[in-house]
Amino acid sequence: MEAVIFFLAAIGAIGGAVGVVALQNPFYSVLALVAHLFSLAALFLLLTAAFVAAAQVVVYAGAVMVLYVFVVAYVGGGGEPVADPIHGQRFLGILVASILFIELSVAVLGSALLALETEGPKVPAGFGDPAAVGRLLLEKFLLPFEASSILLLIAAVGAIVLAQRKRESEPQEGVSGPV
Amino acid sequence: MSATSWAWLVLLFPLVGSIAIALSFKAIPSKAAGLIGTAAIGAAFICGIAALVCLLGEDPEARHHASSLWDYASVAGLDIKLGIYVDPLSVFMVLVVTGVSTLIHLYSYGYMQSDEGYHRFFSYLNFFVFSMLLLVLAGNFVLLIVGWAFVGFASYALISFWYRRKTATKAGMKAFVINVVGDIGLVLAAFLIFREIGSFDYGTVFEKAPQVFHTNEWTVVAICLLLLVGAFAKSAQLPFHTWLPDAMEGPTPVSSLIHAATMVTAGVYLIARTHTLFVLAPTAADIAAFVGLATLLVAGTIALVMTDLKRAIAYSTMSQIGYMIMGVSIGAYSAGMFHLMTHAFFKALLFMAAGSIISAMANKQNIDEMSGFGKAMRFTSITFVCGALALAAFPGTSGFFSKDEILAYAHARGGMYDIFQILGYFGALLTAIYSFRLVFRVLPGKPCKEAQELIDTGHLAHETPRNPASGEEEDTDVGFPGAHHHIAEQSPGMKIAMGVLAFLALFAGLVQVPGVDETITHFLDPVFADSPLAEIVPSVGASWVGLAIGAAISLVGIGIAYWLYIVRPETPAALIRRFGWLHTFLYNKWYFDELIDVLIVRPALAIGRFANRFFERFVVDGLVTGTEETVRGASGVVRAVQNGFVRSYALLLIVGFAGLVLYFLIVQS
Amino acid sequence: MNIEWYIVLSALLFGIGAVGILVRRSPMVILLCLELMLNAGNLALVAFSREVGNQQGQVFALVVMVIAACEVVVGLGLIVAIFRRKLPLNVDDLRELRG
Amino acid sequence: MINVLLWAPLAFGIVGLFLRGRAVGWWATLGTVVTLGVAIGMVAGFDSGSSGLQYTVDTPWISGLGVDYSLGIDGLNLFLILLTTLLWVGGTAFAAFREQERPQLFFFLMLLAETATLGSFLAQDLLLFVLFFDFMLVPFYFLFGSWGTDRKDGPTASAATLKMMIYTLIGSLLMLVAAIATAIISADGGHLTFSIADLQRQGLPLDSQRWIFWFFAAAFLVKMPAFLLHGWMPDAYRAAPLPVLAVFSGVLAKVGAYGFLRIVLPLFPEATVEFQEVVLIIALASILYGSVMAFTQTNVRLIAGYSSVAQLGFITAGIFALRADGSDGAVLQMVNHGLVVAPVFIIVAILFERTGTEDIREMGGMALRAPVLAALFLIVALATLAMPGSANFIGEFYILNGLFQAKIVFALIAISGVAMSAYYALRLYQATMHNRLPSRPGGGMLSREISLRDGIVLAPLVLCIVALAFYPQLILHRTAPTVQQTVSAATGGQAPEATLAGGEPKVLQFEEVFSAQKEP
Amino acid sequence: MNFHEPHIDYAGIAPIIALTVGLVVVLMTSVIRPLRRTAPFLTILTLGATAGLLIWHWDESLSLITGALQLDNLAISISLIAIFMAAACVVLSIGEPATREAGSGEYHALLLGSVLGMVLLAQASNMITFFVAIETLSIPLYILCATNLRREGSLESGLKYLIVGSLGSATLLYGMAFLYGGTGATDFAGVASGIVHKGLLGDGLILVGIAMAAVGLAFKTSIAPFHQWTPDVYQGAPTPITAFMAVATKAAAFAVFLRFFDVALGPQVDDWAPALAVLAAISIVVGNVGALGQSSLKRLLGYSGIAQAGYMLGGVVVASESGTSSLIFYLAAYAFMNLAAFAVVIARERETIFGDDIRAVEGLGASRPLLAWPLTISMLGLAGLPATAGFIGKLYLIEALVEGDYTWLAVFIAVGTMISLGYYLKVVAAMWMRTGGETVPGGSPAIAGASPEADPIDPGASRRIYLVGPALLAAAATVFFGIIPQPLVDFASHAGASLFG
Repeated sequence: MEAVIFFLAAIGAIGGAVGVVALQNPFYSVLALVAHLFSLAALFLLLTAAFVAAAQVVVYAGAVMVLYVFVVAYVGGGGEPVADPIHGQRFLGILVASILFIELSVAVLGSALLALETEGPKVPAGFGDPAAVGRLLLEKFLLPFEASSILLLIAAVGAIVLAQRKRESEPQEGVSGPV
Repeated sequence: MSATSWAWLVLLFPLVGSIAIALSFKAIPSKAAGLIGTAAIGAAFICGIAALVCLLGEDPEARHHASSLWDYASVAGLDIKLGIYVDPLSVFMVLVVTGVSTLIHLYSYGYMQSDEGYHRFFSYLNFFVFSMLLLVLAGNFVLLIVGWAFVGFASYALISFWYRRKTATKAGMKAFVINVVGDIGLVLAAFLIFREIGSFDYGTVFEKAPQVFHTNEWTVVAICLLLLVGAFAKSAQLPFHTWLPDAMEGPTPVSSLIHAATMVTAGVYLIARTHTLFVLAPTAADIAAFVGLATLLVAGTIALVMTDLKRAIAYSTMSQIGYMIMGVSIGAYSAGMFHLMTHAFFKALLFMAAGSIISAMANKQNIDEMSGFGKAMRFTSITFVCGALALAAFPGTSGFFSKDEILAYAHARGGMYDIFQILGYFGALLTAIYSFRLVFRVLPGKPCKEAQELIDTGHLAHETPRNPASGEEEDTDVGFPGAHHHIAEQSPGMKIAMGVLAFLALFAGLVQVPGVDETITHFLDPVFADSPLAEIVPSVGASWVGLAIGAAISLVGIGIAYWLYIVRPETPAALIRRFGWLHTFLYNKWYFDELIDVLIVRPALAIGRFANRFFERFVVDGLVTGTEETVRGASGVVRAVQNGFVRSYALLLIVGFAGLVLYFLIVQS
Repeated sequence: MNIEWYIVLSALLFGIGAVGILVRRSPMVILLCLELMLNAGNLALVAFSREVGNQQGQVFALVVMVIAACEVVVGLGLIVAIFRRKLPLNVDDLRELRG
Repeated sequence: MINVLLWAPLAFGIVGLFLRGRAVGWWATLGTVVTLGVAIGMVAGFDSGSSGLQYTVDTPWISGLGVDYSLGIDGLNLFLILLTTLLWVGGTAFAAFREQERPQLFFFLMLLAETATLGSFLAQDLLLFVLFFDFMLVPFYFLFGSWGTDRKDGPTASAATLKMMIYTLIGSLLMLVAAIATAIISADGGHLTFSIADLQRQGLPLDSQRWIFWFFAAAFLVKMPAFLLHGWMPDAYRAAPLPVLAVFSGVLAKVGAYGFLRIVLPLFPEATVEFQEVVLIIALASILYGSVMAFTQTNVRLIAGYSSVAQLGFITAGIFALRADGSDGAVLQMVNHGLVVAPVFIIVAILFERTGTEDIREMGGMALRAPVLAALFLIVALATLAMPGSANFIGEFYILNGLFQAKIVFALIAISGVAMSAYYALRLYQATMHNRLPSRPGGGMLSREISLRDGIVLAPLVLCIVALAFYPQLILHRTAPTVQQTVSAATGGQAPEATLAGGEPKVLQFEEVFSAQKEP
Repeated sequence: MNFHEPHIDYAGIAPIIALTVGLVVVLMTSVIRPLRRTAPFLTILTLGATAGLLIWHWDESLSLITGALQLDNLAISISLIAIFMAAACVVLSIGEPATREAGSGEYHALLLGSVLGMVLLAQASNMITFFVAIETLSIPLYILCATNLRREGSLESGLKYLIVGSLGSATLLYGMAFLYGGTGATDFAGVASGIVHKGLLGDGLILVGIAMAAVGLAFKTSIAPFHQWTPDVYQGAPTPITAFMAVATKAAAFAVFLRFFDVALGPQVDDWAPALAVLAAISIVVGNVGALGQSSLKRLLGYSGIAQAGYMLGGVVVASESGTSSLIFYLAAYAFMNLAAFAVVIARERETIFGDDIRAVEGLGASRPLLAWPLTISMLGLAGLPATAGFIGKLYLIEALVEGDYTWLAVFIAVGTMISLGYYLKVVAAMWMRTGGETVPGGSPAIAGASPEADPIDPGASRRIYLVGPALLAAAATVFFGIIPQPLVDFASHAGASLFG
């Protein structure tokens, strides 16, 4: 049963990922990513990481992706020419990436870490549920937690700085985009 | 005062004179400079005599003294002191040098009168005398080398005295470089001596040498050969002689002092001085003797055909020195030195006379254009004849005794040394012929234009002087005596000098007449006492036989000359036509210059050109530019990769990433 | 399911993301691909946290999500700014700086 | 005292930055004179008997890195310091007599350079030496580059100078690494020190000596410059302003040779012995090549430049004869060469002012109107060709003797350089002073007599040459003890010449001449 | 199970708090009109306070907030360097168009944010903190690079930095994931013990993790072949930001480099040290060679930065106390030398039409000695010539390398330095050995950095005290520490001791 779900989710994830990369129109890419994220959430659940899965759905598939859609809508998602201006980039890119993948797999499969061949140890109930993770966040990882909140603030400021309308740099023509 | 302190004074005077004249340059009138110069040398001569007296006062065995002022440069086991060595030999040389120099200074006092470079001339001349005295008085090999090189420089300076003459500067350079080669020979000899004996000091060396070396051991032979290089270079022996004829570019007094009387005989002195070593290296000694022989013959033949008055005399000088070298090498030490002395007299004289004539010729030196000076310049011609007689070993003259004594000794030594006697006599024949060739070409006959002018108007040709070698006009404002050049035999100083020398040329031989008196032999004996060869003495009878033969030969020679140039003046031309090839061969001086040019000069220049054109550009700079190019190329690559495409940056990043991972995976297994 | 599978899967996703960055030219899509890679990381983290049996990995994953969000925000901001400057939205055309 | 010697020039230079006009030059000259005074004082007070360091200063500088500020004078550097200070007076005065653009900067750099050079001679701490050695280049870089002459047919001054910088720093930087390696390896985990004396005591394993030796050798050989490494020289020499070039080639080249004596022989003795032949071959190549080039050049600067290559070849050969006499000669010759080459360049400057050319084919006949100049030049030229009777001769005599006793064959080859030197030196003199001036279209050669002010600069130098010619012992016997010590440090105690000079003379067999070069 | 409040040493995190508060306050100024102009002062104030608080903790060694941070001399010294550069950046930003574009408040807030990231990173002793910190450091820089919105180059650099940077972070993250998976711990000490006790020494998982972590950090320190963003970003970003970035980012990244590799990955040193050594060598070559043909000064400094990073990496490679100290020393020296250089570049690019092109400094020696001297000194220093801190730095590094048996790398440094003369001296020559190019505005617009969206010319820039002052001071410091390095050496050796002592 678990295996079935895993494979379904895995296929979903891979498919989503490939979609992101392959689809011409950025708008569709975004949608593909959403699909990808959902299947990841499923995998997280399999790994008894309920809270992470939830966050994944809410934060990503919710907030972030919406933002994406807006921007794509704003700037308009024209496709890109098929021919790659950089000679051999596409071929090399795929080649190197696959080599990388093989290397990583080798590293993982060849590892002496026995636990990897298991489904992992028995974990207490409530492993990875909001309460547990939340406590961890507020006890051991208080500082990263706070820091990341500040980071969010900074990012927000940055977005404003970059995207704010200034008189002199006001573009004349209006918005253009699909939807 | 002891002999050594006198010797120091001998050195001091010329040096002071030279420096004084140099510094007082333009400050004092030229006459004063001349006087100072002459006086300085005169003083040196007197001190020399004083030293002689001191020496004679001692018993013959003790007649050698060393004295040194300060450590010149002696550390790390090298003993180089500023020291002199006084013994009969050096004193003998001192007397010859200072004596002749005094006269020549006197001569130059008049001769150079109208020359712009008067101060310079006397400063140089004094410096030369100082150097020559340093050479003969030096107490160790290093100081010897110093003196040796100094005279070399002095001769350079005086050869290119008229430095606006390209020919003169070239000749000077040639002389200097060849002499430096000689110096190098001496330096190497000194090193080898030091290696074997551990000292540069004459005393130590000559004392230890017999124990250190066994006869003809290669080291001592090598030492002697190296010394010979020095000696030959200085004394213009084959194959280092080519500089001497060119040296005639210098003012005539210079030719007469340096290139006839004193410096060129340094080689003879050197061999005599180091006879201890040569005795241990008979091979080297014989080589020296043969070179001397060869030189005297070759030079003699060339002198037969030279048309340039001074050069002709120069070649005769070479051949006379050949006699001396031969003499001292085979062991006729005192005879060699004796000939050295007499030669100094008559050759100096010949040059003075020649100079006088040449100045009368407005600097033309070609004997083909000369004739009839017998009438025009009586005094000069007389002295000229005296010199020629002595040179031709006319019976009774000084040259007669000295030359024949050498040959007699060769005979007395016997064996293969008879060759030296026989060929020596042949050389004597040549000598007689060429010396009187000059006499008969220049003095008698109907006066040439200049001579005629002299007879008629009583003063000299007023043409603008030209360089006899290149024919270009002398620029007279540099110091070359200009048209207003009235000196030929008119200044008393010159007359005195020539007179005295003429007298000596004729009668100096009488101090050493075999069987009658042998002053010089006796005086020098203590020096050569240690040499087994000194034991060999030709019997009085043998000597007289030799003298007889010599007399005959010289008369025959003179006769031939007379027949050729007076009786049948057309024959020489006929002979030249008949033996054209021989004449050209001799006229081109056996092609020695050309030989050296091909063997040494051209290769050196070729190497230089190669180094410049190819090596420096392609190898040395190539090294630089090569690296430079590589780096630049690499820089180009780096900047090409930096192509502005963010995606290719990412690619490189991931490539590097993959590479790193790969490395670690390899490390793991 | 063995943890290995998850990790290998995440490696694959990581690779795909990399390919995306290398071959796509629209800055927006490239941002998406970055998201892919970060998520691959997340997957690995969560899988490992399961494997070692502590939840630090999950916390890490959460933090990563926040950071990913920040990057997206900033990235999109940049895209907007570029769009405002009327510059082409194609990373290949942004190469004034090179050499 | 020694601190004053080292820093006085810099102090004067800094003050000079705030002066105006010609005053700067005079002030700078004053500075160099003061320094010279101090140096003379030290020579006077020098105890010629001892071989050890005198006037030493030694305080920790960077304790963390084991670097000390330690200076000292012994036989090796005593006269080099005197030479440095002397030549700087000459160069600075000569420059001060002329209008310089941006004089403050020029003279500041001049004096900075003097401090740096003195530093590298005085330093008794390996790292301090390296520091000064590298630093020397900086002021000269600016002097050559900013006040140099751009050539129409060649690289600009700054390009030529850049080449020089990079080229000479190749060695210097490797030397830095080598120096540090020396200290660390010989400290071997213990207390880290760069003090040359201590390092000598601690010693170094042979295998590390090997590469370290070459790193140092590279630095020194480039600086000299030696054959094949002289690529920077022609351009730099043609670019450099002459008064600066006078001190540069007069002193800096010596630092390289000095480095061999001060550092290489004591610290890497085994390696030195092992590589003796190799270095000797390089030295010979320098002698021959330098001489050949010198007598084929027509540019006056290059004649002097290449002759220096040859001269430093002699000096190197003398050092690597590894005999006391050879090294004595080398030290003496360093001073001599400095004394002759600087005047040569000053004379070149004077000639250039009169003829507007540096090509001997376009000069000549100068002696006619300028006899004094000619006389001075003659003396210099004769000294250059190591005329017997000059101190240079004694220098070369000692060098060659050392080489002859150690390695006959090398000596025989080396000595041919002497003959060539006679030719090129005399050629230089004749071509400028003698003959007639070739009629140039440009014409305009005024053969003026040397002006009094230049005479004031030139005469003292020439006087020193003459004085030394009469009494080279002055230098030799102050140098000898230290040299003896240094050399025996390398050759492991036994001093070869001792057996020769005193004891039973040994008889050399014929074969030994050729086997001689093989014995260590 | 109930909630245990973690123990928080407020004194220990006081510097961080100060920074954070300062950040917020500065941000406020941009909304409250009357405070508009106060942002720079407040920023300086904040930085000063933070620095003070840090110095207050000098020679302590505190583990803060359940091991998230480790406040020791290493962290403090690095943070101080970063703060110093930030302060300098604030001063140099006076009159910088970017501040107007972005709004002074935001600009400085972002700057502070980046500094916060650096301070955290310098102390980070836990992978999560590490990751958060490194992002806190980077993200503001992405923005700041792009703040000169008018100029295409600025935006381009921002985007490039963002893309490649995020790629780097992703890699780093993935590496951390592996390490966590292997050891089951996120704090450095845990990782180390995990590697040892789980018998994972030399295990593929760990090693690949290390590899990826190395990539991430190498990217931040711009080590070749992960360097390519550097020249572009340096050139495109507003110059004050470049100045800040060039030193501070390196400093922070190297701090964590040291901590992470020497503490967490210490057990594996024999595996990673050679790899890093090779990377160092590569970047020495690439950096120096790449800088040779550059005419843009900022680009040139970018490449030189790559090379310098290569030198510094040597200090990490040897993984020894002296290595760490030498690295700190070098960073400090590097801060001075770079500051001097950039200050001059800024002055000239505001004064002339040549922007940061080398023509902007031609003839400076004659016309603007007060600018020429600092730039000269800094160039000589970067080239490592004696009597500058740069020489001592190299000396220190080489000593560490030779001690650690990496002599060959030392030789590489020597060779690299030699090549570097080729471009450093080119700048010097341009200043002293050429006659000045015309400095008045109105030249051809084709010239680099003078495109239509060129920044306004400020003819008086080279007399502005806030540009000349820093330049002179930095140059003075460079020389001072070149002649009297002892204080700086002590500073550095304390830092080194804190990591290994």
